[in-house]
Amino acid sequence: MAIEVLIFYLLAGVAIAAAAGVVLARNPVHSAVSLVLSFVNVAAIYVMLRAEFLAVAQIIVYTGAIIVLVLFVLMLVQQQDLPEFHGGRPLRRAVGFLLGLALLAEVAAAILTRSLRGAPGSWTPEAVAAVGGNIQAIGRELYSVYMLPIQATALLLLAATIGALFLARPELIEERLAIARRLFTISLAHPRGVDPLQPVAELPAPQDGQLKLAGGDRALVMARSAEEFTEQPAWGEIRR
Amino acid sequence: MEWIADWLFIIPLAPLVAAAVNFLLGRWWIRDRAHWIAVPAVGISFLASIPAFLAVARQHGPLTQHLYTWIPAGDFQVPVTLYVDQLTAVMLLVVTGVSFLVHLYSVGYIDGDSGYHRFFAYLPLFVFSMVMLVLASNFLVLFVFWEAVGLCSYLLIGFWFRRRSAADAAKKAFIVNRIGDFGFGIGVMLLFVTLGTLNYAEVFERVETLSAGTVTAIALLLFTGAVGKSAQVPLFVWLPDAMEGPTPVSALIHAATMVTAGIFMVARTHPIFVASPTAMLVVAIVGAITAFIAATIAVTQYDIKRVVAYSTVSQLGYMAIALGAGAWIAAIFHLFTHAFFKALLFLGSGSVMHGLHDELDMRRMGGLKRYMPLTYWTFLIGAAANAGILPLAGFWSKDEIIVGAWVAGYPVIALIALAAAFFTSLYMFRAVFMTFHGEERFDRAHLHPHDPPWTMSVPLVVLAAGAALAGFVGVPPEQGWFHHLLEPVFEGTAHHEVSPVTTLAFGAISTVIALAGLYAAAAAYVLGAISPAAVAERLGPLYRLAYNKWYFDDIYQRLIVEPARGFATFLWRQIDVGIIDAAVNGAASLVVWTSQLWRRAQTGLVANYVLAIALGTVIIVGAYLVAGSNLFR
Amino acid sequence: MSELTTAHFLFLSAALFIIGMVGVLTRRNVLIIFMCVELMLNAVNVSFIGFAWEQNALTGQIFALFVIAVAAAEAVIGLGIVMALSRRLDTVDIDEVRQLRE
Amino acid sequence: MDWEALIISYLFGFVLLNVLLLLMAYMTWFERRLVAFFQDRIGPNRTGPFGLLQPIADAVKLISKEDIVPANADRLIFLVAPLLSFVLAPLGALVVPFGESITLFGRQINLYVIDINVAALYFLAVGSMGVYGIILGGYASGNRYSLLGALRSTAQVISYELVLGLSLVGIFILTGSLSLVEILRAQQRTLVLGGLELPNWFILSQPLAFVLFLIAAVAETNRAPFDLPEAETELIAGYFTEYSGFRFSFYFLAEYINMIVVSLIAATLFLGGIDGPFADGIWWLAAKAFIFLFFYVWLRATLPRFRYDQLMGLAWKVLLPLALINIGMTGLVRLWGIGAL
Repeated sequence: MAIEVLIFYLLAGVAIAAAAGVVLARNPVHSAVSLVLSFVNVAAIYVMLRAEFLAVAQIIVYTGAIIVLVLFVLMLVQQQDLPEFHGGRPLRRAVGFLLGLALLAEVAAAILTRSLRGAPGSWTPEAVAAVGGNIQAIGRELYSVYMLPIQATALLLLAATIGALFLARPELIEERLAIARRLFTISLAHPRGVDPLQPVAELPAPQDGQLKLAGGDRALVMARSAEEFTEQPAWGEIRR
Repeated sequence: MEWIADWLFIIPLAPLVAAAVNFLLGRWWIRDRAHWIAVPAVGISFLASIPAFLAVARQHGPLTQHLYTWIPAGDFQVPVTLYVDQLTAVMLLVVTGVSFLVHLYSVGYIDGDSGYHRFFAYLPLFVFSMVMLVLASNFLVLFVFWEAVGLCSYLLIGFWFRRRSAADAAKKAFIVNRIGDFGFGIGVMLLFVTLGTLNYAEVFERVETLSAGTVTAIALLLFTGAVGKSAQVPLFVWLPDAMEGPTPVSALIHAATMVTAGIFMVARTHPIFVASPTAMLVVAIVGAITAFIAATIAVTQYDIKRVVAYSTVSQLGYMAIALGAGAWIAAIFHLFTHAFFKALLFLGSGSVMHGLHDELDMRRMGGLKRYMPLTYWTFLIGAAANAGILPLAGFWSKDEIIVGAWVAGYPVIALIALAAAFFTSLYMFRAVFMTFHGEERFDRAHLHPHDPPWTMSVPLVVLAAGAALAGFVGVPPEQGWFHHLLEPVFEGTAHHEVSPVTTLAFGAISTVIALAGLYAAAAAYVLGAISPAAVAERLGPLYRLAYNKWYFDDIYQRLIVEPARGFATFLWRQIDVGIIDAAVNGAASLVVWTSQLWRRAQTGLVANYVLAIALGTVIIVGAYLVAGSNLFR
Repeated sequence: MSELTTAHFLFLSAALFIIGMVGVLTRRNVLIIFMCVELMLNAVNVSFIGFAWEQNALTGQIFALFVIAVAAAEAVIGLGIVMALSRRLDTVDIDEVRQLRE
Repeated sequence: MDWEALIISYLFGFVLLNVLLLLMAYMTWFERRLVAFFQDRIGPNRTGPFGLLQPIADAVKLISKEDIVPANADRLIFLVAPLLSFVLAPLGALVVPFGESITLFGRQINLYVIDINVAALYFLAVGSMGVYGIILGGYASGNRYSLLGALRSTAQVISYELVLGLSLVGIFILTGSLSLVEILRAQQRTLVLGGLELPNWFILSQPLAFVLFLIAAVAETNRAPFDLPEAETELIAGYFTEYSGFRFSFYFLAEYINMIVVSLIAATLFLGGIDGPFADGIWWLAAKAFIFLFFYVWLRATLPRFRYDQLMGLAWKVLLPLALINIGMTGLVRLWGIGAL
């Protein structure tokens, strides 16, 4: 047995055991610690698979950021309210394990009978070494072939940031939105005014000679300013 | 000057940029500074038009600049190409020049309005649309900007949209225009169906291949559009109501942009009309009726802007007469001179309103000559030019139209036009006398009329000079510089020789008629020899007919608006509520009913949903394995 | 199996995925369910990278990279929702959150 | 990988670890003496000449103290957390190159433990793991002050981690590699500025990044003036309030080892590492790292502590935008340099 296989079994065994710990631990903090352990071992397996960059990304993003955030939230949430694992729902647990076993059997069958293989790619270890290593190879591929997806991902992260902000401080975002809406909408004519068919007496009192009869004895209300007839500003209007 | 051929795009681009900037940034940044962008932009447009005009005038050939292909669909290519020949060049000067003055005037007039930036966004957009309409080399582009002009007029007439009357007037203008545009659109489609092209040059080349009936149909449909845009009978009703917009807008619509579009379009497509004498006759008749009816209405109105507005309708009727009579150059010549004095009259009445705090009724004016001398003199020049007093601009062009109708074999129309000329003179001087002469009938305790600030008076002076002198480019009649300039455009159309005797005779007749109108007005409103009220009493039904605008609005109300409303109500009550809504509600009820059955599956427990998903996964993967799909092998 | 084959990594991936799935199915604490979902995502990444290793292609690695990015976005939103949930309902028990029913 | 190289690497790593531990011990002595001088005191001077035996005395004292576990602590995690901190701290040093290679006993020996092409990211990754020791320790103590300290620390370390990583991107752009050995080699070229020929140290071409790195590194190691997680006056020593004896000493050790590792990395990234005339590279590296260590102590003796909102505001509103600007500028300059602009 080659040394790589031994190392793999070691890493994979710890990873799986730790993953099981995530599910089995009573205390969510223990779950999180188990998850970290599992992730670190998976990262080591990535290194075995010549994916150094992903291994580091896994550690920085998953363990360094995501799980830390989970711990953060765990500590902010009231500890006493955390529900127990064995919450008196044995049926659900049994069904869950059964489904898991069934899926495991199916996937194992699929893996063992697998014969479909795509055409091998051009990034052989030599080709990767020729451009300077895994990280350079990924960079080349990422910023040429996958230019658009990476931009979309950037957008997704931005949206997630704004979404998180909205979940945390809705009032802040709504304030900003209202300002933006007021500043950036372009409104066309929005008719709101005085009905000329109304009797003159019911029209607003003449202010500074603003109400008068035009040719044809038609009531003509000179409303040069919004203030005269509308209590509320028109949609999107800024009063001076 | 030939370099301008590569820079033609500046002419429409400058106002477009101004409109876009004011539109996008106006609300929160530009605000009161909107004219800093709009006025220079239109100025640039005007300055760029001058070399274009000179280049065209010098080389006697059209300039073109291809910008891009708008619709490249197989054989159907719609290029956006700017096309400047003599006709377009004249129109460009008129449109951009008058627009520039109107912009300048607006700076003073609209000052302090809360929609300042909005106004200076719409105004350049209007100029852009009109310039593009004039520059189009293709019926589809023409149609697009034909509609854009309509949209801009809607926006500007309804500028004070909080006023119900303004909003209604805007809607009226838009809808009435749509009726004309509908015909115009069908005409364009018919052209495309029969000729397979929409480019001017190709259409005009192939128009002879069409049958007489088709040409007549196309020409009449196109003219329908002109009837709507250029406010001919029976679609003129929107134009007087368009007074609800700010006065500079009225000036713009009446003098430079909107209404001249119809006249321009007919002149531009003259090969089609030349091919159909029937259509020409219709055009002339519609023009004559319009000229006469509008003139009679104008005599009875008291609202100063309405008088001027009906005057526009009447003058547009004259232009249509010229078009129908085949006196193309005379029509454009009148359009050209009319732009000066009509803009002048509107801006003048605007400054009267400005001085009297938005007073419009001439019965409450009078004696303003003393308070606003500049306005008075400029307005007087404009009125005299409109009335056709020798030697001001209006005289030359109007006289030429009447002569043109006479020699084209339409003596009745020429006589109607002469009759209308009498009324023209009458209502114009009536307006002058009621406004500026006689006793002061306004509230002197509160109102202190005065001449407007310089941004408003400079355009008045410039336009007054134009109104006085613009006619001389067409002197002597039929042989003037203007005629030689435009001759290449209308080459190949039948030209009636006019003997000098006819010219002189008609010149004398119309001078006499104009002076008669002047005298009648003076007698009624200055000398007091005639009592207008007594005349109105004597004429009875005729007076009421004219005062109520020949009942056009009422007829429309009764015959079109009310039946349409009734039909719409029927559709709403019976069809919409009874059938469509009922069907929709029924479908919804059905869904509600079936949902009641299914809602039991919704436990609200996420765990159950997750369980279902997992179960589904297991089943699907199992199905793949059992079915021997090639997913895994 | 004296040498490493793709099957090794696929089995590891399957095991992690199914453990995560069982966790999602059986646990009640939203945060633990959340962690189990992360575990499942990570399991899929193992598959991707295993295939990339087998085929000498970078596509799998890049896909895994995108999965990590999406997981980060998901974490931000998910944890935000958990915070809002615990603030509003004062619980993180998935069985007590039954607003989906309405 | 042949067994020989593996064993040599392990040996080298072992030696390195021990040297680090020794250095750390004397770092405490150095700090106490120096701070004392700053404050016009004398500092420890009784144990041995100039108090040089003081660290050994401290170690003996700490180890022989009672190991207390609070009653409502999460026992397992409470015991493991300081170890985690302590184990992770020196890992960063594994990628620091102490020289090219030497020949010892007729064998070519590289003076670095590993040269991986993601070395810089590896350093960041190890740093990001370090936070677990703090947050778990704070949580496991079952003490509100400790928990608060841990939470503060989490937010702080995550924020400054970002700045730390982004401040290095400029260097990556200039060298085209993340390997510290490559970065070191890139700095051995000469930088011609006008008529001046200077070593191509990145402190010269990336001054903004250097300042950002320095600030972020101080925050990352929880040192004054960013030592909020362990602020004695507000949190009665924060996350290690409940720790005593040798478990406390692990946190203590970890902090000082972190300082040394960060100093080594900073010297390598920005000051040309082993680059220098007259003497062996390793002495130069030591001298440069010493400058940073002195700077650390100087800061502690001089600056008051930040308020918490100021701390976070500084990271997100000042340092992060500056780092992004630096990246953008460097990218533009680089594109201009290769003629793409």
